[in-house]
Amino acid sequence: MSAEELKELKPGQSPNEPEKATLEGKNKFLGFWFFLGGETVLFASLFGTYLALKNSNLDGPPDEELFGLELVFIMTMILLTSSLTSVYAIYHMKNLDFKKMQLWFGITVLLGFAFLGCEIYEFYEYVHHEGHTFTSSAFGSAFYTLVGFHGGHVVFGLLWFITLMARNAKRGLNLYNAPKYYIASLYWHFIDVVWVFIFTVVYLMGKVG
Amino acid sequence: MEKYTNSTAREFHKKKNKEEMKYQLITFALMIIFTLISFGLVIGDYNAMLTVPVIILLACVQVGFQLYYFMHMSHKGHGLPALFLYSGVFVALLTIIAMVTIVWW
Amino acid sequence: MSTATAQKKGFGATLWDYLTTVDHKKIAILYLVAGGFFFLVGGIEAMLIRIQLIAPDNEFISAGLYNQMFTMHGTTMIFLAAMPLIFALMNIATPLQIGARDVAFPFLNSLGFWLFFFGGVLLNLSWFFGGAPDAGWTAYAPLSTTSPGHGVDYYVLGLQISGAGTLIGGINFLVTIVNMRAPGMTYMRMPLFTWTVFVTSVLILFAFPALTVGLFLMMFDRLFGANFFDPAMGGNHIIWEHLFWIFGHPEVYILVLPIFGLFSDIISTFSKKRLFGYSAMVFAVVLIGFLGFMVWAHHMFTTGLGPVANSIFAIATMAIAVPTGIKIFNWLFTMWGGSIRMTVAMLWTVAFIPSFTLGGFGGVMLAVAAADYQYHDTYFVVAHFHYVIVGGVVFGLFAGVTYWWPKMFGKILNEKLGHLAFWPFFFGFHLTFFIQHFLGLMGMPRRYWKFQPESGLDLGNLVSTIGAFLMAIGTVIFLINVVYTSIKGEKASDDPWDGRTLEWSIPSPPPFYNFKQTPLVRGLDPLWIEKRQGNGKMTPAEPLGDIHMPNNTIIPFIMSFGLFVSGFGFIYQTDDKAWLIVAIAGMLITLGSMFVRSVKDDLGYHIHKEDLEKGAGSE
Amino acid sequence: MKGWMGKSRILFTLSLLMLFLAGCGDPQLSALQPKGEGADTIYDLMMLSVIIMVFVGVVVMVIYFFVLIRYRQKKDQEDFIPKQVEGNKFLEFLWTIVPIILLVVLAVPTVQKTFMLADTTPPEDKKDEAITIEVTGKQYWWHYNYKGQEIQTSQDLYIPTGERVYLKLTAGDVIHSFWVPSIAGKMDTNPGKNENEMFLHAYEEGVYQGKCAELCGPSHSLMDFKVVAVSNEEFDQWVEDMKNVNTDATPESQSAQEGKELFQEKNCMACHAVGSSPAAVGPNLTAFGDRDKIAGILDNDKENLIDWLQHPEKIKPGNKMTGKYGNTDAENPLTDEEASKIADYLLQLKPSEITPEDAQ
Ligand code: HEA
Ligand code: HEA
Ligand SMILES: [Cu+2]
Repeated sequence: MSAEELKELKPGQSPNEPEKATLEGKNKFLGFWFFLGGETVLFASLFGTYLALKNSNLDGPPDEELFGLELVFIMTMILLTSSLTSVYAIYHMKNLDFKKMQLWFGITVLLGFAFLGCEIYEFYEYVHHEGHTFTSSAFGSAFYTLVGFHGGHVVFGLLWFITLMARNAKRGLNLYNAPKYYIASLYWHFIDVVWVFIFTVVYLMGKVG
Repeated sequence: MEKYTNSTAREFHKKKNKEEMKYQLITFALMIIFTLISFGLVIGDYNAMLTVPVIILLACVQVGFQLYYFMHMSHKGHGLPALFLYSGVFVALLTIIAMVTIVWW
Repeated sequence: MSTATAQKKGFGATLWDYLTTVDHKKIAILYLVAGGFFFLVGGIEAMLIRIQLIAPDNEFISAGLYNQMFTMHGTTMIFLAAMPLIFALMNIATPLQIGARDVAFPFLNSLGFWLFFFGGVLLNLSWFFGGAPDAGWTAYAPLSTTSPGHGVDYYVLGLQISGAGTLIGGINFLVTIVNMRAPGMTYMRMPLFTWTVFVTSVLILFAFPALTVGLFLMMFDRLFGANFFDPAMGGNHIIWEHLFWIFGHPEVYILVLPIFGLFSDIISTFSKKRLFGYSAMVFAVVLIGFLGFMVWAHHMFTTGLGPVANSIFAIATMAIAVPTGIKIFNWLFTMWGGSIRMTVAMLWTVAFIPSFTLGGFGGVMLAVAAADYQYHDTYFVVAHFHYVIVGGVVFGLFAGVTYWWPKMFGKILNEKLGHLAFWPFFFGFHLTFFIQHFLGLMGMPRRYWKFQPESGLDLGNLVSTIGAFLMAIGTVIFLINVVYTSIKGEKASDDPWDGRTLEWSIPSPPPFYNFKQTPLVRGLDPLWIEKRQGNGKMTPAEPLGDIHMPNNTIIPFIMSFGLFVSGFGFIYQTDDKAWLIVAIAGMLITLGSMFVRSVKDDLGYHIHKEDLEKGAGSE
Repeated sequence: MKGWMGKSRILFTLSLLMLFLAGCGDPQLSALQPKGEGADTIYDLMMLSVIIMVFVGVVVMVIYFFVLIRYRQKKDQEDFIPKQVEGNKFLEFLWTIVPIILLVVLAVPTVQKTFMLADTTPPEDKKDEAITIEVTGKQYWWHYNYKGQEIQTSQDLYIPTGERVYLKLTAGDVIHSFWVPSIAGKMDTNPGKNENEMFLHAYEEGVYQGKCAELCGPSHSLMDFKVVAVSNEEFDQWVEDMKNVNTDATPESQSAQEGKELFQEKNCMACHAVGSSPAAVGPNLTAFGDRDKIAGILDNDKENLIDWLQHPEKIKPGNKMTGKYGNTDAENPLTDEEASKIADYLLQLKPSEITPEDAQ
């Protein structure tokens, strides 16, 4: 097998699910899903901590005063869209259209950066204009840790996509890298899943009080 | 699993993929709508007792869409991923319930 | 890169071989050696504890040192001794029992080991750099968050790093068991050890993230000024208690379940009978795993959660006695009507049954929430958990190591010396811990540096200490046995115990590719079936062909080393921000090696059919 | 190997012997000799669980020894292949259902008693007389505030016998746990806003030993305290005395007078109070002369007190008094004379006629 895995996949003589065509691919696929199961608990622990501490703002602004929904809405739209674009990328992967796949992943990455930019801007505002910092209260610590962990995941996802795209730019899709692209996109969707709960539980519920 | 498919079969799969892509788009549209509803409910400042459960429900449905369509959990061969994800959700729920109910001060 | 050639290599080459290996059998040896080392360290700490408590008002070690001693004893024993030793057994046996050539992710297997190892080393270096952690292995805040010095920082970072290794290992075994089973090896034909490894890995997957988060929060509090656990800043220390025990309780079943599985295999082998009630046993393991997530607050009965929560968790806890009882009785009835051979492995197993049962009884008594108001944080608890952990897990490790030693090293541990090691350890164990139940009830809290004279606690403590010395003697004899065996031990056949499972169908030690041809499994206890109904050999499921093998690599080592370095940086940046450079440098080493790993194709290599026919790699 | 049975028997007798020799410990400390409502209730639960455990244990051990003796491989039967039994539905059902029943038997009183012990509000008709005490754990001593009574003391907790005394528990620094084994179970004291509750109900008079049961630092094992249970009349007398403490009273002896001045000079007042006053850095010293122990662990006599004043760190490592005045080697230490005077002052602080001796 092995060396064969590096041959570029050609229409007409390739498996339908290139991501799961080799044993390594199958292992990666399953292992990554298991990992996501663990991540669920990880984020749940952070959400739980946040919920337990969200009213401990001391002298700092409480959540309903702090949060503005415009930016969060924009961020949500960006991230949701990036989820769709990575679906497109995988769609093209399944059709063995490498160029289009790279293109859509490229768009995904750009959206990811846009999201990250917004988040940094948001944090900057909180710290410099609202006096809401990591160390100002337990609420501050919990907020930045939860949202920051998500942000950290975004950063890692971006690095991952970029490395993959750069490494494989010249050689096209093959059985060796198809699983890698596939699980990277799973990861990206998962980040989106977490965000759905963040905007609901942290921002919207924060606003409602 | 058949390993290599000839070009007609490939065409067939292409078609199927395309069809699926249509569902993905619908899914996406629904997700956007749910998000809009959620934000709308909060901005509209309705009763909190009502808003909170509704937006949580919407979030859950939306996440379900992500999982089943975007992440293909509806496809076959995803039995174990689903089992493990739900086990994770189970532990996650226990954790969150504990944190919001018995950490009380 | 085969075992055969390794034996002829010089020291440097062998070392390099072990640093870079991705072979599950060698990784098992690494886990065994490192875990064994930490067991001795933890054991010496235990001896110092017991010496301090030999008499009332003793001044053998100082108060601060005593707190460090039991903190490190507990932490070392649980995370750096028991878990890795279990991983050693998981590594050696799981792939062989399911007829696989290796685990699903050999690279990650190696990474898991090195992360554990460097985490453990980091933690233990605290002894030399200004003092070890001193807030108990449970590290309750705010004592831990306000503990002066860097001890608790070492705890946080050391466990974070080694915990990541464990999590990776867990996922690896899950995928291995799901995807790598030989043809015919259905789930309900898997040996019980494999089943328990599976369930244990599930527990690892879902329990460790809670610890990860808890440790992060504590790290932020201690190192970066966060306020999660500081009541004055709106924080809440109960969050730590929950996170720790949401992890901590499943953790104790992570320790004991593989041991249950191993005992099932051993009892059935040495009774020459198939396991009584196999499906019930599997069901019980799954049930224990499931219930294990719903009982954590039984460690917090006196925290003040209120009677409703206490009652719920009390009942959930008691429920675990049922599946555990199912296992005890099924073991007894496996032996019933059998033909029991009292080898050393079986001896430890047989000794385990009453010891663990007693420990379990202690557990159920603790689960009586109201009564726990008396037991909690006393030596009654110490007695309970040493009964289940030493009488269960440590006995199991001795049994398992003895049982699989021939498979790992090709030699049988001397049986006579084995018996000699067993008896002092067994007596010492009961002597040490049985009396502690009463010490607790007589009013001796745990984590006590000193007890007052005239409290009626002298004699019990003295007896307990004497017992600990007997355990030490047993351990030393075991070590002598290891040395003796490696010099003079008798060579093991492929199947020294008249085994029933696949690992005994291949040479001892196995060739580096394990199975020349993947075996075809025809039922539960596949080798036994072939011995009774076939020609005593496994039928291959595939024609002889090329075997694909992964390449050795140093990257896991470097990656873990990077985190180790950056751990130091994080710890000391509170004193001087310049240390942040070290933290970043370490991170860069790790990220850099991850980068190398992802851009460099690693396709492995093939052993050719012709070489296999010539017998490459086998002895 | 042959002596397996024999060895086990030795083990059994040995442990029985050990128990006999150890007795049941100090009667004022042991949970096995309950002298209060909580401890008593719990003792009953313990016994119930022990009975169940012994029953199951006997069943397990009977099967165990039978199997081991009966089914050991015989010398000439090395080739014997036992029947490969798959299982037995009836047996498996049996050992599932019987433990369930036993556990239900255990669970019902567990829940009952858990709720009973959590009942920490005084009954309606006794609301006014009920005694409520706020307990604060601090490194490494205990503070008590008798609510509505203007009495705050440290270390020795005076309670009347024959009624429930309600405690509200918190901590001033890290978590501690308040435990008086012979009267009641323990309850954690948490720092921060949360408060735990429990009650003490001593049946008879006595000086009961209390322990801190949650790791709280180096001197965790030395954070002892006493519960002094006295008759109702004696308790009323004690309350009366404590309410009328004259903190300005001039000590009788010359040396105690000088001690009082030194006490102020050396700034002891910064951390300690004499007279009812909230938990400070160090324990309240109002009734120091009546204390059962110094620092929770030393017999209350002058020699020990001088030793304590001069070497607190040696006696109670990590305590908050170390370094606050001349008691470390580096600074000019409290001279023997100074220490002796302060001791004289402290030891004559005996505001009440009711002392631990009355509780015997
Ligand atoms: C391998 C490790 C291990 C195992 C297997 C167990 C098993 C059990 N444990 Fe234990 N436990 C620990 C390790 C373990 N524990 C540790 C390390 C601590 C302390 C941590 C710390 O604070 O530092 C602890 C503490 C601990 C506490 C908290 C005590 C306190 O701090 O106040 C409790 C309370 O409920 C408890 C309960 C139980 C129960 C009910 C079981 C059950 O699973 C036992 C089930 C087994 C049996 C019951 C025996 C066999 C069954 C039968 C023969 C059937 C019939 C039986 C009956 C009907 C009773 N354990
Ligand atoms: C896997 C877990 C494990 C194991 C195996 C053990 C094993 C032992 N433990 Fe402990 N223990 C814990 C986990 C474990 N423990 C935990 C979690 C705690 C709680 C910590 C806390 O409160 O935070 C604890 C606490 C604890 C205490 C309570 C301390 C206190 O509360 O103040 C005591 C006291 O007796 C004790 C004793 C022992 C003894 C005598 C052994 C013996 O079985 C040890 C036997 C081994 C040896 C004796 C080794 C012999 C080694 C040699 C002879 C060296 C030879 C050397 C060379 C050749 C170089 N342990
Ligand atoms: Cu537990």
